Amino acid sequence: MTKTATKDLALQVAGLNVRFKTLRGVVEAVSDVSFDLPSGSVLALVGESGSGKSVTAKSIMGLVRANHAEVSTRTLQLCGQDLKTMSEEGRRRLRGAQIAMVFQDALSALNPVLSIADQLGELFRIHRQASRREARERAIELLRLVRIPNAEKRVDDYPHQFSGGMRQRLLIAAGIALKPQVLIADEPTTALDVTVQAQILDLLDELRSAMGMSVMIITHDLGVVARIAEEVAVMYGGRIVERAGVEEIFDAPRHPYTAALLASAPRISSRARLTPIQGTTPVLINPKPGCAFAPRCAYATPICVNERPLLTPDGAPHCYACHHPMPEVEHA
Amino acid sequence: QSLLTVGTTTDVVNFNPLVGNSKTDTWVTNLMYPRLMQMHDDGTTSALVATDWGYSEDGLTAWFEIRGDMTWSDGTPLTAADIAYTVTVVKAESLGNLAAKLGGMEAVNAVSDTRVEFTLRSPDAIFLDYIGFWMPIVPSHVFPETGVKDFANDANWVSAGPFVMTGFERGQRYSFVKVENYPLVENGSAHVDELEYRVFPDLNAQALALRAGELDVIANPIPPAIGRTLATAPGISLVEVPSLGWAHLQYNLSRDMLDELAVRQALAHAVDYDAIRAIALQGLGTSTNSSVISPALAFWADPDAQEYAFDPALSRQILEDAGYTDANGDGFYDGLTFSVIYDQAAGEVANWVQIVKDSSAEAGIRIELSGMERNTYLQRARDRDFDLYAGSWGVMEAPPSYMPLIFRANGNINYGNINDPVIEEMLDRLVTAPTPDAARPIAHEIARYAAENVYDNVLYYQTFQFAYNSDNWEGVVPQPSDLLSIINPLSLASIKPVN
Amino acid sequence: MSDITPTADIRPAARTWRAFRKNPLGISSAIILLVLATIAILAPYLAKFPSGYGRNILMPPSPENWFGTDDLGRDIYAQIIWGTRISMTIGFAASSLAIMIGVAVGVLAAYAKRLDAPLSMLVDVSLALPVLPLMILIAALVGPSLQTLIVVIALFSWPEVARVVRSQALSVTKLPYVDAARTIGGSHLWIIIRHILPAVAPIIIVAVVLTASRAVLSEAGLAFLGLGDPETWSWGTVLYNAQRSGSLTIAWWATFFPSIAILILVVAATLVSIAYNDARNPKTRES
Amino acid sequence: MLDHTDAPLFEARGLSKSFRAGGHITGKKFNAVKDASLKLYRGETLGIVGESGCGKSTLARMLVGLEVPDGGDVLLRGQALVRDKASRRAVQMVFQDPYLSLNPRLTVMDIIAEPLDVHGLARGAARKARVGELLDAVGLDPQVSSRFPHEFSGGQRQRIGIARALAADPQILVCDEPVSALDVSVQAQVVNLLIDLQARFGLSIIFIAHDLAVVRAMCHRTMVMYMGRVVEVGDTDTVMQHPNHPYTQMLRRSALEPDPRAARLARGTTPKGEPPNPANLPQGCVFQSRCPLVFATCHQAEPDLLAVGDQGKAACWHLEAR
Amino acid sequence: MQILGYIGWRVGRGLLTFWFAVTVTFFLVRLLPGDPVLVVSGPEMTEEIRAKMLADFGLDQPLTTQYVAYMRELAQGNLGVSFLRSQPVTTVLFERLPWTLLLTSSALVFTILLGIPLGVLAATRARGWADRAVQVVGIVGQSIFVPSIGILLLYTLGLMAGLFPIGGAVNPRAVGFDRYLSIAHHMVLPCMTLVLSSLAGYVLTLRSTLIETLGEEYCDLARAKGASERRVVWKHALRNALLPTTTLIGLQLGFLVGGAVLTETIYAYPGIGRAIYEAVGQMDFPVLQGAFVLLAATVVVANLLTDLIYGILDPRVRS
Ligand SMILES: Nc1ncnc2c1ncn2[C@@H]1O[C@H](COP(=O)(O)OP(=O)(O)OP(=O)(O)O)[C@@H](O)[C@H]1O
Ligand SMILES: Nc1ncnc2c1ncn2[C@@H]1O[C@H](COP(=O)(O)OP(=O)(O)OP(=O)(O)O)[C@@H](O)[C@H]1O
Ligand SMILES: [Mg+2]
Ligand SMILES: [Mg+2]
Repeated sequence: MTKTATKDLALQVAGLNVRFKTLRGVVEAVSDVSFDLPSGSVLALVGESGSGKSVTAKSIMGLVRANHAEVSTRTLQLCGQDLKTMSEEGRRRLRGAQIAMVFQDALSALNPVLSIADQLGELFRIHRQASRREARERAIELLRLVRIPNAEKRVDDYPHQFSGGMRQRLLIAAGIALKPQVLIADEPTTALDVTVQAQILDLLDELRSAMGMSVMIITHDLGVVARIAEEVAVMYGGRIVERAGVEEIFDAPRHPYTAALLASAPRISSRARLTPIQGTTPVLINPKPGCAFAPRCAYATPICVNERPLLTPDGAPHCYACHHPMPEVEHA
Repeated sequence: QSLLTVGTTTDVVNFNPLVGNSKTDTWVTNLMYPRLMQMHDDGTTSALVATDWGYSEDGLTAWFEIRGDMTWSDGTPLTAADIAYTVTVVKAESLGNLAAKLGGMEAVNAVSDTRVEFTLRSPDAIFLDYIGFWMPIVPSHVFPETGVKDFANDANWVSAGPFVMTGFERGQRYSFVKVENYPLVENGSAHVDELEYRVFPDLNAQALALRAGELDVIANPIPPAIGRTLATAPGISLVEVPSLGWAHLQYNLSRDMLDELAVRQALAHAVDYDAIRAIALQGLGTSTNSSVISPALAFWADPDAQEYAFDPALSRQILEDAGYTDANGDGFYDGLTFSVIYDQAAGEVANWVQIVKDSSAEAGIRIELSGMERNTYLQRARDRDFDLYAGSWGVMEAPPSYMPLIFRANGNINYGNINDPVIEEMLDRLVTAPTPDAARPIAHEIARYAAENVYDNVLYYQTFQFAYNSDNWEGVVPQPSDLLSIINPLSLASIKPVN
Repeated sequence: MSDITPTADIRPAARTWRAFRKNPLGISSAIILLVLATIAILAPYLAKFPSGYGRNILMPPSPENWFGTDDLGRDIYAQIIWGTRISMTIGFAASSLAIMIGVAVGVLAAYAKRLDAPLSMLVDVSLALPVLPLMILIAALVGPSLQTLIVVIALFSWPEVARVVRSQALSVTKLPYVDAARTIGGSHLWIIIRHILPAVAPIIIVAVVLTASRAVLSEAGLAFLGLGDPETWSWGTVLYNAQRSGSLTIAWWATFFPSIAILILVVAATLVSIAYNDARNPKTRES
Repeated sequence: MLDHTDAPLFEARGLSKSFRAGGHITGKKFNAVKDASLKLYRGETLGIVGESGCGKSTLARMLVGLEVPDGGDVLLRGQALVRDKASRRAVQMVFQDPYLSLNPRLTVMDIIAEPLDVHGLARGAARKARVGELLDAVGLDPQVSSRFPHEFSGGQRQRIGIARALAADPQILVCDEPVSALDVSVQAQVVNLLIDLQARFGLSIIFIAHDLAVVRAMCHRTMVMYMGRVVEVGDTDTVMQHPNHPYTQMLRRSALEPDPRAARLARGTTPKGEPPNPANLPQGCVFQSRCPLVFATCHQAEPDLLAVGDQGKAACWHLEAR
Repeated sequence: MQILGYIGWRVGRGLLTFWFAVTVTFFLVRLLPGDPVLVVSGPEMTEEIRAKMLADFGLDQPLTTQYVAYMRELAQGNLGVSFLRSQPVTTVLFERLPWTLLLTSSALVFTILLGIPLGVLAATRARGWADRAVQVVGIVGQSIFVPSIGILLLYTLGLMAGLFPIGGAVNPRAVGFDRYLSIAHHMVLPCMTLVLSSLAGYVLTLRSTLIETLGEEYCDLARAKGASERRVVWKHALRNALLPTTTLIGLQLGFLVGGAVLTETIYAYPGIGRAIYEAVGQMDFPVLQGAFVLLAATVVVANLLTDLIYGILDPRVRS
């Protein structure tokens, strides 16, 4: 791969594995996850609870630090910089500046005892060596950017004085403060009401196009995926089972799991009986060799139980890991 | 400027010598309010402020002549009027034990600057000795006319002793400077310029302070165990003085079984007297021969008194003869269980009650230890709420004054609830005996009678050990009892730095 | 429809135990506590009751007297062995009593909203009282005995228990499963016994251990001030004897062994409860 | 469509509940629920939707007797519901959090049998048999009854919770967001189960959710709440497709469908503004601060619920004006 | 307004606490057996003297009357007169209270100064050997019987090494600056003992809350912002973790202020704990009662201060 080729990729992940040694056994939280995030695009990582989305995001950020955790990757590059070989200090310098993260639960992600000026200004103080005063000024600008009214006054407030939606804006403000190339948003709207969710998604959209950053958004809400994503990666049992452009995923899912997930989602526009996926999500402790979805899959055959399907076709824009992919449909 | 530091375990409770009663109080006030007489190792008294004293023929008038050269530290002369004043207020306000002794006094008169006379209701052979030793003389021009009881006396002290107090910090120290005129010592005044009592609640720490040179003298008697190390510590000397009181085990005669002579005898023979003196006291105790007159009182002592034998077998014999049995075979006679109260903090007593417990067990008598905090213990004693009482008396110097208190049915410290007409009759004779010589045989008679009836079990009189830094100081003048010891006014006035 | 693959999850209690086992400090402390308890139970077989006096006073440790002798020539080893019994009895009796009061108050405060404010206030106020001086006062005036000590120590230890029990019970009463029991129609007693008490049980275990060890220290303190029961041999009594006789600075063995005994018990109890708490809390458990 | 001419089975009239802000005694009082009324007919499902904090749970808790209303009545078959054991049984609740609503220290058997034990309904073998039946009814193998809750997934736990509620033999099931903590795939399982159980046992269900799509799939009628007030109630299809209240319209517009083309249309059309502080409401309509149609009257008084269409009602001054 | 409400509520609570403590101790002191006048005059005292003394101090009145009278006096800042000393109780106690406050507050300050870095060390190296060492040392310090450690320190550092005075609070002959030096010199050992015995409580609480706090999402966010671990610990986690520790300090004050009896005994320190112990022996009710009043007041005030600090640390309390 040439240097120029990697330049266009904001983030390049290949062969990411994360394991946790716990009392119950080894949790294989993330296995062999690979994806590329082209500059300026939005990738959605979808999957049910426990499928490894957050762990993927945190390990890219370098935040999986527990001593019982084991992280390994084949490739991990941020705008051409190899994070794998980089020192911890070097990665620290990148965090917040070139790659930033927005957390799901704004209330617990904001430090209750520090003022907003402190928490936002901190970014400038760490990465830009700004003075206390300057940092505060920049914090005010950020508040304006994420449309918090009365920014000069509110900058000195504490998290508990803001509503849920505003807190999420504050997190986004922290994420975009230094105009990072990559923004990872882990379920940024799950805790919010639909009306506020829509506002936040609009804000993200707007900021992204204004700053030209690449966004990796994590969610399990298919509506959010439909609304914001350009690329979609579907995770199941710690692995990516299907990856494609947003339209292909919704119109022509190839993996039975993706299809079943779409089918099970209720829609306001119809009151038809829902079609659930039977069974339960897989346990990630000492997983069995076959396809993790096999026990719940309507199309499963013995090969699915014995042999894990690989993500194919390799490198294609639409790939999936299934022995019996859904038929390709022509869409109108 | 020489400074002498004296360690004590407790604070001064009251600076008013007519009210205060703790040891530290006395140690402190002794240095400022002199007494008419001093006391010797054998319990006899001799002149101090008083030069001469005596009774009239009929015994109804008693008098003191005092020295004329004493002055209070503010320059006012110390006169007979001060003595008369002191006696008057003590009587008028019923101050402490002294007031009890003044019950038989009708009037007091300072007939001249150096002579004071008392009118008594009936003859009292030891009136003068008692007043002479026990009464501190206070300055009549400083102490109030009335309400002496409430007089705190906590500032602007005026002293006629070797020292006068200059200030204090509670919990820490009491400071004195020497008084220029103290004619009772050769020098005419104390050798040291300043004196300081320092409060060390824990004796162990106090001993460390003495060894570290932070203290020069320890006022409290040294427990035998500490004495053993201090004896070998360089630069520290131990001084021994006899106690003028005794330690005893009192039986409450109003309790079941203890009203039986046999039981009391059995108890008396079940005490390992030798062990107590050898182990609990480390040899620093002397037998009183089971007499309420301590052999330390040379004049009063009864040479024929005999100690009860420690003989558990004899005890068992006596009990079995009296019909006691051990039905359940646990080695103890049925029902013979007594609890003994004592002050937990009283070092030696708390030690020997354990020995008593163990030796009594050999005689088949179960003794339960009921050690308690001092005040509760005093309260229980006062209410006669105990089977056995273990304790010791401070200074018991003249039988005619203490025997009625311990043996009369209404005696204040008759803890044994003794109520015996025979002894009452003997006591009547004792207190009206015109002279000490006449009183002595009666006292012997009483002591023997009490011993026969086991009204009280007197165990020993103690030899106190006191420690001071002999590398730096010399010239201590020990006096008997822990009240006087080596920190009596004469001693502290005589002590001087080693050159 | 029902394919129940049991998840590999294990029961919370078993998980706690597994985590606890991995903590060397915790496990060795637990063993020490067990050993001490065994000593307390087997005291009569380990040493003769320390009575009688001997002429060999204040002898340093020797083959005859492993821990030396005291100022009355009694064997200190025997005193420590029997002291284990009394000290642990006082510890556990006082802590049991304190736990009973504390749990009752704590659970009631957490469960009955209306009682919460007054009861919490009572707890806070009791915590603010100068405990040791009050203990001294009562022990001195009532007269020292085993029972007095137990009651006095318990009387001033329950608020701490009530406080931790309340905060734990409070979080439990807010849980939906308690609401569920209420919608079902469960009585207050039913809910407390079936749901709340079991949930605070782990806290109670920790509290028993901690309160007991503090009770042992309190007993030693009171005994040292002359307020111990003279009829029995607690570690505090041994120390008090050393203090009173003046052997504190002279015969190191008279002080050292009881101090070490107290130290071992309290340290072990504290470490066990810390290890247990760490093991129970998923955030500190580290896996 | 169900017949609503009968008397309602279960009814709430003018329920109100206020709390102190922050739960602290110095906090300012505010109405978590104000003057909320609802009717529930036999065999019907009534959905309650609204944003977080609008008082859905508080209302539900008053309906099952977990919270004592400040005012208003709860009636079962026209009779005021007394707070005793027996009448409690008729109204049961399913909770939101499948992890916290089951006591981790009890076996599935003991959890499900709790209503039986409390009311003394069955003992010994009968108890066991009944629990087996219930497990079967919620689609779990009766064999699992000796296990503990932590051995189950979220969806399975929710089934256990439902079985427990059913054990009391209720006529009414109040479900407070029973599926919001579950994954989509499992959500559908539980929704279907509830629909089936309703048919099988003739249950009436109050179903609380904040996801309009789930309500659509589940409920016959829908009630919309805002700031503790009922702002609209009506037939689900009408409420979803032709909302009358501007707030319902706003909710509908903000909801995202799993359809890229439709969802993208919504971009940039989001209404501005956030819910006001409930402890500090302005005079007048509670929705005035966010309402696109606000006019003078809205600042003066709160609108009443007015009938619109056959079954529907909404509280908006615009409807009044119409 | 909210903040005023909060303060008012805390002050009211403090007053209530104070009243409760005073009442409890009033009745405790008087309902227990024991004869107060006994000590004043000794066991030989006669019945009349006894009755007279009881009357003098109003002890012959019914308890409720005594209580009402006491509360009335208390409201005017009058704590009565000592039985034994013919001195106002305030005089007697104010000789002692400053020393106690000095000793305990210094101990507290050192405990905190030492406790914070040690707690941080233990938490950041959780389960490492540094953590275990801190735990063990802290717990051992807390579990040692105070007189034992006291005598040990006195023997080694005081007598053998001669570094510190054996007892007392100050050398009276030191004046000016030397006096402060002397006070500090005398305070080293008792202070060390108190610090040792209370350190573990703070360190362990801080350790466990800090471990929890470091796992909080806002600490992860701080790391995601590129903050160094040091910054995460000291700026983000510590303040939050200090909150429970602050509560603990408030709770332990009563214990600390009144609990120094043993330390004061061994080091001959003229504190109020020792004064209480002596007053018990002397049955000096007014002094005892007064000491409890002062201790309760100290604790209440200290708790208000803790609340204030809590308010500074936690903005959620402020609004
Ligand atoms: N620190 C950890 N220790 C042990 N296991 C962990 C840890 N963090 C995550 N896991 C496990 O890793 C798996 C993946 O978790 P992850 O948080 O990535 O899921 P997710 O897809 O983000 O789910 P959700 O939608 O609920 O956020 C889960 O089974 C989880 O239990
Ligand atoms: N016990 C309580 N004390 C104080 N305030 C409360 C209490 N219970 C609820 N509230 C408040 O009342 C309001 C309504 O709460 P409720 O739980 O009914 O809302 P909800 O609609 O169920 O929200 P969600 O969708 O988040 O569950 C909220 O502002 C909430 O903070
Ligand atoms: Mg996640
Ligand atoms: Mg709710």
